[in-house]
Amino acid sequence: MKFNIPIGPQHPALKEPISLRMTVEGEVIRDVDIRLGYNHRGLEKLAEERSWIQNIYLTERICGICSHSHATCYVQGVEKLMEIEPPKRGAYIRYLVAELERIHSHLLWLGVAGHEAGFDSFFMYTWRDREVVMDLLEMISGNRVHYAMNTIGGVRRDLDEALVKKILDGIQILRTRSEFYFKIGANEPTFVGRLAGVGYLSKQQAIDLCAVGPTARASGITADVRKDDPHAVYDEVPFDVCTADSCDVLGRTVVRIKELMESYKICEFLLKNLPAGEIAVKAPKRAKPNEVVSRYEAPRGENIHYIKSNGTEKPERLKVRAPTLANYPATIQMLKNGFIADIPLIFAAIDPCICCAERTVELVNARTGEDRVLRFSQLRALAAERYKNLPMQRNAVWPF
Amino acid sequence: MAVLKTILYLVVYPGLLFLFVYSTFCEWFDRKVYARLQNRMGPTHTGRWGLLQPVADFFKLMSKEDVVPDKADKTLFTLLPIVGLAIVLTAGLLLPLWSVGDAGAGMVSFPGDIIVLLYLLSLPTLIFFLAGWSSTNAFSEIGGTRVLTMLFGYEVPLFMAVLSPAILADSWRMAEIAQFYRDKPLLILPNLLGFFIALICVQAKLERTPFDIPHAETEIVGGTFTEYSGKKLAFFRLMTDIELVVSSGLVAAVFLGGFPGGIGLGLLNFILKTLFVIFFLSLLRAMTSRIRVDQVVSFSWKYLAPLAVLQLLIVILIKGLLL
Amino acid sequence: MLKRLTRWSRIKSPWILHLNSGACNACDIEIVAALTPRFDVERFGVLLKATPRHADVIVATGPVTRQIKDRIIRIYEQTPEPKFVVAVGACAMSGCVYRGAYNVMGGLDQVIPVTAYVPGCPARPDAILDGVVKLLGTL
Amino acid sequence: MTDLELTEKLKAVLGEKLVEISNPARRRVFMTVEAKNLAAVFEVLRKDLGYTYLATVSGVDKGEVYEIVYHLGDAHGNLNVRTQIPKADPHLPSICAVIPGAILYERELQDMFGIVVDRIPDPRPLVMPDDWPAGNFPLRKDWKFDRPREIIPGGKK
Repeated sequence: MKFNIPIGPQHPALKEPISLRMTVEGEVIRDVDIRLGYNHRGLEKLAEERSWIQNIYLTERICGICSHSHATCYVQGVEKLMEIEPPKRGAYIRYLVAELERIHSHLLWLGVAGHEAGFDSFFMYTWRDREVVMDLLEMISGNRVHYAMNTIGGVRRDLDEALVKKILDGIQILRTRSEFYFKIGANEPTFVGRLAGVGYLSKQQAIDLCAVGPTARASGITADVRKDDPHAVYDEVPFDVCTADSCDVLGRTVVRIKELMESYKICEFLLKNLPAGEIAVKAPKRAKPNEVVSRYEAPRGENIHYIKSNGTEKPERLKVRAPTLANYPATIQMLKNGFIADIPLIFAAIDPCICCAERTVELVNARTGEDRVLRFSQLRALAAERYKNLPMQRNAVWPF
Repeated sequence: MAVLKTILYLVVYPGLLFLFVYSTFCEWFDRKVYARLQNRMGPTHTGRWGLLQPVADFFKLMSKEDVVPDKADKTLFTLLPIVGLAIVLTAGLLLPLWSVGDAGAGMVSFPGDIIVLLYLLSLPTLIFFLAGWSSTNAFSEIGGTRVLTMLFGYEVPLFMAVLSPAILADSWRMAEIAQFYRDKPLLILPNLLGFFIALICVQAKLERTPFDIPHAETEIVGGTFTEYSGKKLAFFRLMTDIELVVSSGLVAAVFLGGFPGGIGLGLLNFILKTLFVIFFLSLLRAMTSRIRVDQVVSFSWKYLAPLAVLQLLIVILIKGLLL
Repeated sequence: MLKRLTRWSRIKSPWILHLNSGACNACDIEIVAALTPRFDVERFGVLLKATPRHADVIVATGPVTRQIKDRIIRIYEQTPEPKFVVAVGACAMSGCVYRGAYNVMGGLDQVIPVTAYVPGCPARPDAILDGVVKLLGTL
Repeated sequence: MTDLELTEKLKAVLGEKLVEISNPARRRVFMTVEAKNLAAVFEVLRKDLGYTYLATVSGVDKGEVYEIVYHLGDAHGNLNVRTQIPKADPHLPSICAVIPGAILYERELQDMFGIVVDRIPDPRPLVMPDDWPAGNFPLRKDWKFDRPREIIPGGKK
């Protein structure tokens, strides 16, 4: 028996509107059709009507979870266009906030993964910890989510000694707590059993479908813009690119946990080596006609902004590519032949940020559709195919 | 007089009213324990310590608009909550709670009542399935099929686990089983394995995490109850709560020595023992994550069923060698 | 008496449905954050429900995109009476930075009737909680 | 590999298909090719230079022409392939055969600029909302949006 189930646009597993249309046979998904556009707001057109400064606040509101990433990516590009360089202290504070945001985003993701797997206690614990980093961000910037720290030529708020100490303390608390809680998570067999072997994406598929971020890194691809194309401070900071080879949701979890630890390290390095001086330089109002490609490793993967100026106060074109969009073809691949029960997990595993992806795009994809009458031999072939696609390998190890 | 007494039994204690009050209390207890285990406060501001929260939920749902979807089978859709409620209330009457004539024997007590109770507890599963199926909503239908799939998993281990103490006690009557274990409390120990198997199976029967697959909200929205609203949902919630009380009462009666002591002490015994069982169920709910429906079936046939057989073997050996 | 019971139960047990109408995620995570240990809305009997059929209060965010407009109306109609809508965040109130973009309607009240507005970009979890409680106070 | 080496290598590999190449900033190489050569160029880039990761495709309305920029990324930095198609006859060859992940961005181009992508594997129209009027392409510079009047709930005070 085959029937269609719609997931979304309003669905408890998705905090944001997107529509997934699944063709299922029993509990097995045979076909996936993604329909976006529910969150499309037309931001790129809007950006052409705003000034350079106004656009910082616009790009910040592309997404609430990675708001600093988009703003930073944009500001990096505009600084190159205007040929100014932020002062060292300003850059350090900017990327400190960026790393804190990565911590908040990854903790959020872990909680969501727990929730999608029906492990609400894990969700509650990680989100309780997340409040620590939210407090730190609030102390630095004055707001919990849209920090508005960036300005063209630096940042808008300085840190003092007391705050630096508080942040270091906070990171220490976070580190011990995350280690403790992740140990709990690793020892819960139902949880690990739910994650291992789910949502398989082989390395070759990940390359072909241009996957980015932790999704690609969990398939064994060492791609991290912070290392490949180090912007501003990242060539001074020691850190490792985290990868896993298991190609499944467990691998993606492991990658994110390792990245959390790396982020704690980066934050500590940035705070301990915080140079003295100004935090911002004055920026001109206009930019010469030019074009620039700005890349930034957001928590979900590579953010890329293409900015073109035409000598006026407004950009000629601002093109935003958010990481989630790049991961959609991979998601469709992962969902096929999975179980209904795994839809939320697989979908959550790319850490979908639909609002990012949809500032301008929609897509409809993957359709075979035709009904088939199956004979027993075909059924066996199908089963074999399914097991080929879904190897239950569990060689991803928890980092503790 | 006898008629009046029967009506009293049916409506007040241990019938409708008592089960309503006690099941709402149990829901509160469950929610509170769950919340405290998650570092939260749980219901706090409704009544003292939030005790009245489930009652408020019930009355709110009763006062809400009742929507019946156009495509649904209207008669079935409307009847199911009432029938389900009636079934679990009947099951509640079978518990060996206080009654005047035969102390500790229950309102209705006869040899074989444990079997009847087990079957009455199987019926809600069918009600859930029909509820999902008659809604004609894709999510409800998947929820309904999941209900049935799970039934194949946990039902047999549950029966075997619950019946092995009965075999040891050599009786099919709950009051007598309880009496037997009260007389020989040491014999509770060999049944420990069965107790935990029964706990897990009851958790699955009640569709709570890790077995909340039929209404896994992140996967299939509200599952079987997606289309239910207002009064019908209120009845279903009450039904689940009473089912929780009755099945924990069953486990307590069979494994923990029943509820002796007449009206006062017997009630206290009942409350303490059921809360003990419910605490375990809440613990299980807080500590695990939802598993897949195929994992449920393979888990119960790979682990639960063999262990239940082992339990049966232990019981038979003890019975043959020691008694 | 019955009326008072009903009123009391409605105030004490508001079940919410979270609805995203094209928001930037910030308000949404703040709504979810309100469920977590620090804020814990379950203290007030608030439960996050999955389907509109079970909900009393629709907590909606976002400037309402053209594509989701019809779905929002449908979800609003699916919710049984009595129902209330809380618009969370500047977007749901007026469109925020997206006001004037070609694909947004500019506020939730353009589409469905709204009972309470919670300002902020994003609204803090405590503000959202306050909004829901204040709304119930008007019953 | 430095930017200079990359530039030289590209010149050598692509030969006369390469119209122009520049290196405005560190790790950023911009090159221009003709639209008809696109598929062949990407074939070469993928096979000989190992560019598998297409970050995105940007379109720019430059008055007479549409400028399409393909942003490729790898460990050395960022290679941008630029091409131009006339606005009067906006046809663009698809590169999905070479890089399957390009499908999204090509559909985005169809959607936002009204560019016709030839031989695209999934040509379903990409009108944004379901009720979007046909023939409106928001990112064209000459497209203006007329905001409808807003309803003020409860009337104007």
